[in-house]
Amino acid sequence: MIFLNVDNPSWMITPIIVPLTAGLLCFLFQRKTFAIALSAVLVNLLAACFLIGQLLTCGPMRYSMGGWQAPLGITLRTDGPAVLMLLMTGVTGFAITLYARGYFSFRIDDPGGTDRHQQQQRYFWPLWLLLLAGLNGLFLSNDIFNLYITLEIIGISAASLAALSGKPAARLASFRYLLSSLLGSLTFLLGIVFLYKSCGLLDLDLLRNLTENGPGVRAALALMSVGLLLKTALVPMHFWLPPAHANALAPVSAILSALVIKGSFYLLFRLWFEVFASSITTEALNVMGGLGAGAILWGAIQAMRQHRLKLMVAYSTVSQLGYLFVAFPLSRAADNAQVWSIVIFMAMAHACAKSAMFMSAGTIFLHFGHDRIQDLTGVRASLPITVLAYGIAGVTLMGLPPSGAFIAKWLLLSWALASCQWWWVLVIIAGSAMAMIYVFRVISRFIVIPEGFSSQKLEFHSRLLEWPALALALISLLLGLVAPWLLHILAKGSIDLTQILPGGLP
Amino acid sequence: MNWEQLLLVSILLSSLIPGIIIFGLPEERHRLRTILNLCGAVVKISLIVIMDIGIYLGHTFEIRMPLIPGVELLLNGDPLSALFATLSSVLWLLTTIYAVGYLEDSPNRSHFFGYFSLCVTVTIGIALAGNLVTFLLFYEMLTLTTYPLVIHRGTDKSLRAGRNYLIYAFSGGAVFLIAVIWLQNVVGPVDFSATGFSPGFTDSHGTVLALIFVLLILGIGVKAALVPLHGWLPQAMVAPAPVSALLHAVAVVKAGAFGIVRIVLDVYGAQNLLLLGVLPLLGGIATITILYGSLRALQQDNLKRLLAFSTISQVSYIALGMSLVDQPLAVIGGLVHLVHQGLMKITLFFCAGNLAETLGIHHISKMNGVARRMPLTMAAFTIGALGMIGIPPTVGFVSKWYLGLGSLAAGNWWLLGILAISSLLNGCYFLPILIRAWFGKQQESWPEELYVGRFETRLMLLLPPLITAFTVMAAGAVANAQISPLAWVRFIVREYGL
Amino acid sequence: MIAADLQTVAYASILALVAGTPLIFAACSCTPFQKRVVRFLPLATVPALLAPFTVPVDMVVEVPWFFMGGRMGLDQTGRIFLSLSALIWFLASFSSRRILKNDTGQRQFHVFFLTAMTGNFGLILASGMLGYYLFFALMSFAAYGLVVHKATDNALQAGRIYLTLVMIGEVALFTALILLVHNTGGLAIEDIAGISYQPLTLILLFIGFGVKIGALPLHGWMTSAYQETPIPAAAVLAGAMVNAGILGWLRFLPLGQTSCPTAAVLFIAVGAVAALYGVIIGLKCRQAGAVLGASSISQMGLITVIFGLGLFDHKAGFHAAPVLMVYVVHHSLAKSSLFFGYDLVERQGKILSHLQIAAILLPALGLAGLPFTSGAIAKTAFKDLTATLGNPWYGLGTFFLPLTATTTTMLMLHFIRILKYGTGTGNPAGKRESGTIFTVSVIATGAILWLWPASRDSAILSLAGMTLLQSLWPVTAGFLLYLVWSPIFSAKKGLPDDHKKQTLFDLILETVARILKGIEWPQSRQDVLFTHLYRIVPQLRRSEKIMGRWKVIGISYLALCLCLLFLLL
Amino acid sequence: MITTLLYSMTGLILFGMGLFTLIVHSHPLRKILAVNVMSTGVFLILIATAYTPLGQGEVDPVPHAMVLTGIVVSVSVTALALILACRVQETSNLDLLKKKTVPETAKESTT
Repeated sequence: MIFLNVDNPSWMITPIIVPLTAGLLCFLFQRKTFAIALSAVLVNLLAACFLIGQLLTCGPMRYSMGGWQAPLGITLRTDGPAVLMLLMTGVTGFAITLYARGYFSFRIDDPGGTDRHQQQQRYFWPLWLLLLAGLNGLFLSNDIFNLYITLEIIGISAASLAALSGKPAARLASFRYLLSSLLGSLTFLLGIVFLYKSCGLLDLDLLRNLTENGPGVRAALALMSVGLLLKTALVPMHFWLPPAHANALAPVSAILSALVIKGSFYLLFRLWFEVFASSITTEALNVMGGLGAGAILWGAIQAMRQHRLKLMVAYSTVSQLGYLFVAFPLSRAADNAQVWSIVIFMAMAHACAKSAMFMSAGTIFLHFGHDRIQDLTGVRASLPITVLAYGIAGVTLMGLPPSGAFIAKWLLLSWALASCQWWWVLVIIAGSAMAMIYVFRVISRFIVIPEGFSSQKLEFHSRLLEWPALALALISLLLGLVAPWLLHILAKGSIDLTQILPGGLP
Repeated sequence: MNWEQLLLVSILLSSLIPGIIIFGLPEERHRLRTILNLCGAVVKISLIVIMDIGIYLGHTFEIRMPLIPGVELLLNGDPLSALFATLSSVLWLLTTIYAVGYLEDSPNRSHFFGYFSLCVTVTIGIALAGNLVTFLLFYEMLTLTTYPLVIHRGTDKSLRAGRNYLIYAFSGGAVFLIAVIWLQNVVGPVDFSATGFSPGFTDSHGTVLALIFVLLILGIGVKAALVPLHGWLPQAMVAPAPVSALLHAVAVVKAGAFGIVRIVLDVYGAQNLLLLGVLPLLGGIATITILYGSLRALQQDNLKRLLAFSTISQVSYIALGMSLVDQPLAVIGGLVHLVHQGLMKITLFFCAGNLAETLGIHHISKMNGVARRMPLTMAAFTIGALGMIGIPPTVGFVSKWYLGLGSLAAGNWWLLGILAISSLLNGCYFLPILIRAWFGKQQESWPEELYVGRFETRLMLLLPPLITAFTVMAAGAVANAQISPLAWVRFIVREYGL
Repeated sequence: MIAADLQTVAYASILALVAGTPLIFAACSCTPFQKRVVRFLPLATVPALLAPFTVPVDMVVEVPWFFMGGRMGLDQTGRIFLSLSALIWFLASFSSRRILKNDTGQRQFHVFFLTAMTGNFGLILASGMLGYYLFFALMSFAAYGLVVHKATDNALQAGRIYLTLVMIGEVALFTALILLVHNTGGLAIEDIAGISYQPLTLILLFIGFGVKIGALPLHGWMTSAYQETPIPAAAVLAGAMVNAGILGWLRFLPLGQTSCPTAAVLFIAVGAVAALYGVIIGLKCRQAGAVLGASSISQMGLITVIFGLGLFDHKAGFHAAPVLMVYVVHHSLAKSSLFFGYDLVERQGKILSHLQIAAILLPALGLAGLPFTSGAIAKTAFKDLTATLGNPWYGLGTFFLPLTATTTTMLMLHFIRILKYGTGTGNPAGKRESGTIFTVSVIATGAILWLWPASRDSAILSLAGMTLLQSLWPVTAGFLLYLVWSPIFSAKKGLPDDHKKQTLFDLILETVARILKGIEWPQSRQDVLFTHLYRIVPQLRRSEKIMGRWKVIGISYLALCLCLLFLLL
Repeated sequence: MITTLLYSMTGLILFGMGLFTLIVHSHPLRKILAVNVMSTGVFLILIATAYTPLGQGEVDPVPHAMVLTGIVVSVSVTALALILACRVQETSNLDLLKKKTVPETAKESTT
């Protein structure tokens, strides 16, 4: 019964174990896979909520797997950012699961469909659940090598998912994705090696407590950062992202864009602002900010020129990621909790909005057989809810109030102005303006019904295709209104080290 | 939640809920849609009237909702917001009636009316906003909800107009956002209050605050169509007439002007602005806009385009009034013009819409003798136009009168000259239209006579302009009565202690 | 107490009815009952005819809710003006209901007619500045509808000139009012008494009301408008509405309370020039209405001179005011009689009988100041005034006044000549009635000044032998001079048509339009911008492709590694 | 010390060689092999950190555990990469063993 206590830290393995097990089950049984996946995702969501509750009542927790304490054992821990990321994954994942169900059954029921679709569905569930387990592991893990493992799990399953559509372009994109992901993880691993060589520690909490970071640790940080940047697809290393995301199946695109990218970014952010915060130099922050600014502008410019909807959405991901990095140089004007709040708001809003957008794009693709923007006039007449979802998600991307992205941009601008770094202001505003252009370029097509337009009557409507997207879009839009609550969770900071290690450092 | 807060929420919901339901209604159920729309509008007006009374009796209407430290949403019913909310809701009712008549038998009405309702919800939100963040929230949403209306026709021209509208509006919004954040950084969170922020900041951060003021005006000036940020407005007239009416008289341009009022009176406050010395700038921009709008209107042959330029010119009266913020008379003139311009301009747009919808007339050169075919419409148009010129007893005179007195009280003689010139120019472009319509000889048949029936046009198209035209006259004729826009504006000015 | 209240209410409602009745009639003419309403048209003036004899003088009724604080009342001046205007409107409304019987635009005409009437009565009653302005504007704009009623090109052109000037007048008046209110701080007309005027205010007031009376630079509308307006309407335009301008001056520059020598000189100079210039215009005209218009310019010039004389100081003002009133009454009655005569001629459609010519000659030469006419009384009063004021204004009475009498005689003879050879359209419908109206108006012209107590002194004075002689010779001189002018005029066939003149304001408007055309920007400038932007799209695609090459990726990867290593170490 | 350094340097050189191949050569199989070489290099360095001269204390077990895990990961990733490469070859008719560049047009299938 002790196990079932609310304050038992071992609850935190649920989000890792459940999807993992469910993934295996899906792989083994091949029947009722949706039911298994759905229940796993549901449990995952509940677990995320539970962990939030736990965090709020008992504060941050640490759990050593198998009873092995750090530095030897692998530890998990919950704190504000981690549970919020779990929540984000849980909510988005749940909606994506529902959508995927609708997506696959639509394709399978399509009279012109082939076995291929059935097969895609069969592989989708286990891979997706594996990916989910990897992501949750990444958010919870407190051991840097374990983080590498989760990164690899994510990388493998994501690359496989990206290849799932079976189109030549998708396979090629997925191959490139896999290679760059490998390059990234190997660089990360090299960094771990340097780190271990310099201080012999792998536990993040312990590493944070190092009083002095030698050159080895700093080199390790640089290498790990580059590896993670590659995985996060920050300009100029974004080359793999647009083709991989745009050519994948719609639910997969949603997963990749909304969640996978966030995983590596989350890790990078943790390393820079928690673990090695003391060794970060202002110049390095500025370089990151500069790259972020480049990403905002370049991604937006590329998004504006795209002719295909999904590619446009993919490039907008490149652009939106930039905002996360612009927070780096501004962190000097604020304390750590505030920087976290920017990143969390931005990431959550973007996750919900982007997955909603990809879902909408997928639905449109399914119904019209293409996603050429110029031929999508009057989509609203056939798919009103999808278009609404797309529009609301677009509002979030533009950073208009009351979306979560607005809160993030507000904070960014606020610090930029407070510390007189007005050039970031210009970049942020330019990015928003361009987001407006690429979002509305599409929306204006969708909602306009010219005279004499005969809308295609669609016989088959799947609610699962439309409503999850709308729900996510609404969440992203209204996220700003629950900001105080999120901030409250975030304020539950990380663990006091003396509590965990009464014996002091080894 | 006390009843005041409940009232505020239900004011917003009274158009939001019908809007959402209308989105979901199938195209054919126009009767239910109309009923929903009208019920929403009537309920909204009644609620707002209750709020007005409450405000007059000294109740506070306030809802706070903190977001992040220093940023909170605040809905607040003060006399000024009551003014704008009442105007918008009343005109919304009329515009809805008009739109129902206007769009009879045209496609995509669910969509149209859905956005229509959302648009008004947002406008009321702007009226009730109690601080800059909330204002910004609704201000940006206004762009979003009006955009589908602007491009409703779906032609290339309307798409282009929509594109420009968006570019202008969001650029303005971005500048506004920067300014708001900057202001918060300097003076901390500011709620709209009668005095503005503490004058201590003006001493310590004078230059920065002046710069922020300029940015705020630039940002909001896009919607208020101040020259040179007005480019979107004449293009946006490709939208259907009810939308133009909405843009010009109820929502967008008015929201911009209202924003200027809020910034001047509530954010900075007269005291600070005088110390900062930025008011001449606002006055200068307003003056240029007044003259430029009138001069461009002189050139137009397209009726709606002419009206658009006239709006540009007229709305700047409000800004002009605000630039003399230390003069109560000028403030009265500016504020009351907020209402008066709305009444007059909506009349004119209704009439222009009637001409286009009934006879297919879009150009002034085709209007010869049209008053014989549509006497009531043209009578309403005439009243509106005379109001624009400022002929008593229309409301236009009342605004100009107070503005003139205010500018004299401030010692700005030249502003009086500007008002005079503007009146003359207004006469130069409105009077020829009236002459044509009433006394011109009809040369050929009407371009396309679409409606033949008992009245000169559909009743639903005819009633709203008649009502507004009557109000233009009546509100002017009883300007000094207990219940009139002027009386309420005087109440506001008293509240501000000017 | 209650009785007193009741009385006040009763008086207030009479005053309200004076302006309200025409308005109600106007509203009724918009309804389908229009025909019946028109039959009772003269009834609209009845309250105005009765009010001067029922409502006590100097009573002021406050109507606070009305148009920023309404005040109305009837003072001595207002009483005279109201009776005068009511009489002329009354006669004209008889006339107009008949003449327009078969006219298609009848309804439109009556609405404008009644609205103008409302304005005219209302402004007389108004004792607040804004009220005056309100009704003044109402009257001016409604009169436009009367001017262009015929809807011919000429009428529209006349209307255009009229409207332009009215607009200018309105704006000037508006500005002047704001300046005045800024000065006085109150909205009542009594507040004006004794303030010192700024030069700008004076000029604006001169322009604002000067338009109405055709003061010199603003006279352009008069000839053509009088010609084009349907004759009954022209009669009120010339007989009643013109007086609104005079009343405006009296209200806003009250004689006896204003002393402003500069303004006085301005008024006198402008008025004197106008008195002669009007005649010069008139002698070249070929249409009866235009000649009467020119005569109005000239006569109003004289009135302007009288007003100017009164502006010198308080004492001059006290003397000038009654003279002004006498002259106004005389001119209004005479001028409207002439119009009614003209109306009769038009209806008859044939040459006048001798009796009729004699009847028309009475008011016509009355304007010139023929002995035993009202003109003689008015001019005697004028001369008396100049005598009272002493040098240098005495010259005005001895030299200038006879001169204008001479020229006016010429002008009036010109008018009768045109009438005689003119061709009326012939409209027997209202012929008899028209004759009656003409008769009544001529009798009124002849009699009223003799019976009116205020002008009794001048009337007696005008009967003195010397005065008779003095007023006779100019008329004779004028008669002789006209004998010279008449053949010259007949010989001059190529005189410009009265209407084809281009006013200064047309020129200004055209120039502005031309300048504006020059600064109009191409509509497509934004599209040009976008095409330029689209041109870089291929480059964007190429660079994105380059960034996707593995070599580039490798280089950027290494660069990033090195950069971070360098920065962090 | 020298031993550790030697192994570490070798590992780094392997990593560099792998990286070079990955970047420069476009053939899929070469790229996969290059990644394998890189991971071998990293493992080599990692193992080298565990080196303790004989008799100077216990051998650190953690790097061994990490390398073992790493190898497992590497194997599975290689398998996936190979499968993908095969599929790419299937659909784009490329001969894995012939040297031919992979077309990069896949990114934009339609314009």
